[in-house]
Amino acid sequence: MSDPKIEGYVFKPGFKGMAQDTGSDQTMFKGVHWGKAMMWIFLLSDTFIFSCFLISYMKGRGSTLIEWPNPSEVFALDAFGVPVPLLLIAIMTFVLITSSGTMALAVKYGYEKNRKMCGWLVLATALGGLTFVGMQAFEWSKLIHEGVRPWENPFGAPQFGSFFFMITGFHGTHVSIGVIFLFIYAYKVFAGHYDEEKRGWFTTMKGNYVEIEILGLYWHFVDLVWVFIFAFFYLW
Amino acid sequence: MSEDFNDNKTIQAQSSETISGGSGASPDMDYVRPAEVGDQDLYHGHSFITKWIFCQDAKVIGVQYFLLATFTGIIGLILSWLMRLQLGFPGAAGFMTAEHYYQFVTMHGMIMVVYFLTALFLGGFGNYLIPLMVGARDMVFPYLNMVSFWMFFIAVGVLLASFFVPGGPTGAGWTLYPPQTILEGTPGSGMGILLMCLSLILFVAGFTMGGLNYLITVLQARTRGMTLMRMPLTVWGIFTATVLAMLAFPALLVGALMMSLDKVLGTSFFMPTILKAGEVLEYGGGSPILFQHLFWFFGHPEVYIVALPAFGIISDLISVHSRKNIFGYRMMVWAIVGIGGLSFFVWAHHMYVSGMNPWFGFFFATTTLIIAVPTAMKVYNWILTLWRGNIRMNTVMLWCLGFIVTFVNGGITGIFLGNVTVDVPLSDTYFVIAHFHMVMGIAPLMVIMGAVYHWFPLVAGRFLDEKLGKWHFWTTFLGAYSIYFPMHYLGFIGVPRRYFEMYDSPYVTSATGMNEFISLAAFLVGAAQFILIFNIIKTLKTGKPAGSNPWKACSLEWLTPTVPPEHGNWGDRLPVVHRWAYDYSVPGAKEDFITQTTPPSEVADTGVEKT
Amino acid sequence: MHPGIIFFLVILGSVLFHIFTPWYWTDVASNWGGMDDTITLTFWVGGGVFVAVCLFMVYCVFKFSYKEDRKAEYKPEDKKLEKILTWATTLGVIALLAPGLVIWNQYITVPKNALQIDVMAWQWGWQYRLPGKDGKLGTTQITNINENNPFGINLDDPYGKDDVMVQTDVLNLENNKPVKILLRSVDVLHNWYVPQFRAKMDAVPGIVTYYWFEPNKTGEYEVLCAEYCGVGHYAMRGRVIVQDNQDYENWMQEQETFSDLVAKQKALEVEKTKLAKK
Amino acid sequence: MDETKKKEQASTHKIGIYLWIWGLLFVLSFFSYMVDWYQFQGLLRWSLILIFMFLKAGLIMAFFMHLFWERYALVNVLLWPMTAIACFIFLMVAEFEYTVFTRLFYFVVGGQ
Repeated sequence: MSDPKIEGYVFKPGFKGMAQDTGSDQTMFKGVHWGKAMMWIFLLSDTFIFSCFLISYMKGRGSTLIEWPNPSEVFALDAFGVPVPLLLIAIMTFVLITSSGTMALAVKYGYEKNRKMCGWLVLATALGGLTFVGMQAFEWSKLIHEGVRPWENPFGAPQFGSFFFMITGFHGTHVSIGVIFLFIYAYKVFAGHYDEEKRGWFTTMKGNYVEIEILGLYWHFVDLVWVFIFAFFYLW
Repeated sequence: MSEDFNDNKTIQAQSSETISGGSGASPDMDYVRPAEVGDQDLYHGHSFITKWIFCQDAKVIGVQYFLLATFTGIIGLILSWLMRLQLGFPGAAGFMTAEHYYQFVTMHGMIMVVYFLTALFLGGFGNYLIPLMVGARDMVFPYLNMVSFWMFFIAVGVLLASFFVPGGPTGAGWTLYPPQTILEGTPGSGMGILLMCLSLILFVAGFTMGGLNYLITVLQARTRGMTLMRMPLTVWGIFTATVLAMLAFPALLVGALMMSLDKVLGTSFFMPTILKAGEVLEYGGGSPILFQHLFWFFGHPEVYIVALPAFGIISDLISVHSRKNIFGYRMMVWAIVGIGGLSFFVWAHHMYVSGMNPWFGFFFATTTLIIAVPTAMKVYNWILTLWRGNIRMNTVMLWCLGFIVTFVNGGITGIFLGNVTVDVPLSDTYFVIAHFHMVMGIAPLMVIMGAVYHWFPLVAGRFLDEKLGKWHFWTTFLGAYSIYFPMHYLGFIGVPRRYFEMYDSPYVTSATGMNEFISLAAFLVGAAQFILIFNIIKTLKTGKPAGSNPWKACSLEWLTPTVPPEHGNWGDRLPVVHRWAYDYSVPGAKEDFITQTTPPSEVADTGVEKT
Repeated sequence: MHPGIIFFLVILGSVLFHIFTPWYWTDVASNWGGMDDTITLTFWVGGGVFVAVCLFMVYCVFKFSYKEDRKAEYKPEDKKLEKILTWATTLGVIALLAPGLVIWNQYITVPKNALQIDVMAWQWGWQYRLPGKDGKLGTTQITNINENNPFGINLDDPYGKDDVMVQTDVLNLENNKPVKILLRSVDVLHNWYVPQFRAKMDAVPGIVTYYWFEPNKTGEYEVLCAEYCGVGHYAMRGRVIVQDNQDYENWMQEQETFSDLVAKQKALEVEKTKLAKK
Repeated sequence: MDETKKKEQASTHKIGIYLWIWGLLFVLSFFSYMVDWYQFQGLLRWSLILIFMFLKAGLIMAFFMHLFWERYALVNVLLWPMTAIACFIFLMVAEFEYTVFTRLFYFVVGGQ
């Protein structure tokens, strides 16, 4: 967010500010909550995990001599008797971006200490996530029904199924974990834990609406990964 | 954004409030900004279980990590004895089959690199020293820190469980190269490899929790006045190594996961078409080289995950015991950071003869030799720290000197192997074994031992016995050197590694005697480590009490109100830091060290150059 | 005894060991003598640094041992000295790297006249295939491999018909004639390594890897597997015989080609059906 | 109390910017979907996919994850490690091209 106010510290803008922040005592990320800094570093690490998955996928797809199935056809869905390419994926993308938007607003209202709005928006995000997971389950069962397995598929290179189930599975796990936490945090917001600075279950830290931003970072990251999966897996 | 900026009216804090003690010669001189973050609330354990087992105190967690890693390390040591027994005296151990031999090789390698060295440096020393050295009360997320240790505990449990499953532990070599890792013909290709992958995944998950703690503590929870450039190099080393771990372990995680899927579900990530015993297996189209890339994208940073904390710790030990500031502190910091950054661009120098795209050789040889420059600078700075110092020849210093000799030796052979052409005849031979044991086995071990002798008075409040310590050092150093120095020459003859029976061409038969000698030395060195255990047990009760700051060091960990430091480290008030951690032998000062918390006004009339 | 003396003896011992060691590399028997030269160069530079650094350390240990009344020098930084050391190291590194890269370039650039040899590895053994009169090897597929087609040659590939098949673990090579070793594996990683030739490369299932060398000493050499390949790794051997032109030609004459084998199998088949009919 | 409240409100952003970004993300997703709908091929397809992908990723990171408003110290720490990923991607492209070359050359096409 915008520069915090710190007693005895004059902020400089841009790269000069970066040098000054880095060279200063106590904190390097001025005004950034510990939990938020942790989430950022964790996401950086997670980025490397997903990058390794996608790089492996690129290497695997690039070096097979058997033709790769055309995702546009494999993931097509019949709407009123007409096959529409990637229909389900498009709706899933829509749902995930919608939930990302509600999350962003939840963070904003959280910082404004608007308990009701924040709570409802977190809940809406959770429901969006749940819808996404449900649709993914539908997509998996449809493909399995069509004979796609991690080790083989009727459309072409066997690695197609392997990478599909592994990458979307890993992403889906992230979404599911996110949904669980969204429900928990929605409860915590409604229960007023952040207004009365109640300590968490496993921590001695006081409750603060910054936790909604931390959760938001995770949720946006899940969306971010989906952007890359959408581009590389479904559009390539 | 710019509007917010203009709002930033700074308020000069009242100096009387911020001076910590001090003679008050010139208050402005001692001004340190007030705390940005409120004091940390800690959960204090009440029962035995919350105080010593499921404990949230980083110091206890550090000791727990240390003990469990040492336990695992002793298992690794015993495995190495069994290997050397087979190599030096084939057939001496009746139960030793080729299967067992390869299982021992694999488990020895994996245990020593991941479960011993990584856990010990980052989990052990990191947990104990980071909060103390940066002046924090504890790690920033103590609960997560506790979970991190117990994940490590489970990971070790799973790893050791693989000794008792049908087929035994995996015998695929610690690099776990597919396809052989999961095919018949390699020992432990069933449950063994699955448990290994599971254990690694658990280790990575647990380590991530710990690593986030170390990073955020260093970045966001330093005490007042503690800038990054005033941190002891130990913290720099552990910090940078943790950054590497956070970014490198993902590749291992992904590799382990994909390999498990290949094994369990029959996917073909790493498995091409394979003909085995006259039958074509149901695999096809995968790429074994991909695993090697993933593994070494983790594996090379892993080398520095072990080396960088060692670099940091040794710098501090040499400085304290030479009574002289570390030479070229800035250069040392930038070298650590530079080595860390570069380590992500050199991974395929482990793969020069792996059949990867041959053009990669140019790229990776160049990046690898570039990394030699900052490493060499560190070596120069260590010996230049000794130069014109006032060197205490105690056990700690001996370990430091031993480190310099073994590290320079192993570093130089690293230049052989990093230079692509020289690597071709030497790779996969005993030269490689000798090189990496010297540089990331023995050299870090010297640092660990030096660090134990150095910080034991802080942890336990008593000195370790010097006489036993010297025996321990000389047997370890001379023994280990005589294991690995001659071993390079086996590599020159062309003896390949991972041979159950030594290659017995006419060229090597002459080396039988040397082989036996190496094995004997290995038994001796292993046994010598028990001197330390004896020493610790003996001195815990009867050792000379150390008191506060026994080595007359400058850095914060020695300046706690109680020795050993209690939970929360600092009593009522956090320390305030005014200088770097290396103001030794400042001209004009009363003593030959000025602690980090000494305000400038107290030493205004000395020749302090840098604060 | 002062510890410095022991450290000094360790350094001295290392140097003496290197000079008088009875264990050193075998005589090179290929064109890769350049690799030995780079190793020697690295030894001189690296060894020099090792000895210099360690001796300086020993000197410091003697000269600056703890004395109550002495105070160490206080000098946080010496920018000039650090700069000199950095540049000197950089120069040394460049001196080591440059020849290495030049020889690597030779290593991956195969001469046009090199004889291609298909080295096929399995757990745990080797077999070899040489091009026939057309000078070209046929393409292969692992799935084609059976007892009638031990190399899995694609039957519709015209180049494969006259390929010479050496189904033992002994390979003969012509002296002073470059060969390009094409490595493939049917199961796991292997590495076809002859210490005297210096060169090596992994055989990777699913792809074909290569390296080249030119044998320049006649004689018999042992082939080792240099990449861990399962429990039989340590016993996976082969032999190479380097011969003069005439001997090599004679050996070549005796070898069976793929079409010979196919013809033989066919004849056998005909015989069998005849017998069955009777 | 009043002042602290004011301060907190100053640190959040107007709702308009979130709605704008939200809308843009929908539009960009629609565009990238259209890339497939109209079956663009070759370089055009690739450049469109990548452009839309990076725009979407950039918008999410910059505004939803507030990176645009964070100080450079944090932004730099997060972005520099991506060079290692970039290097890995670049080299793996070279690697799979080499793999597929040897497979085609020695197992399918032949004529060496």
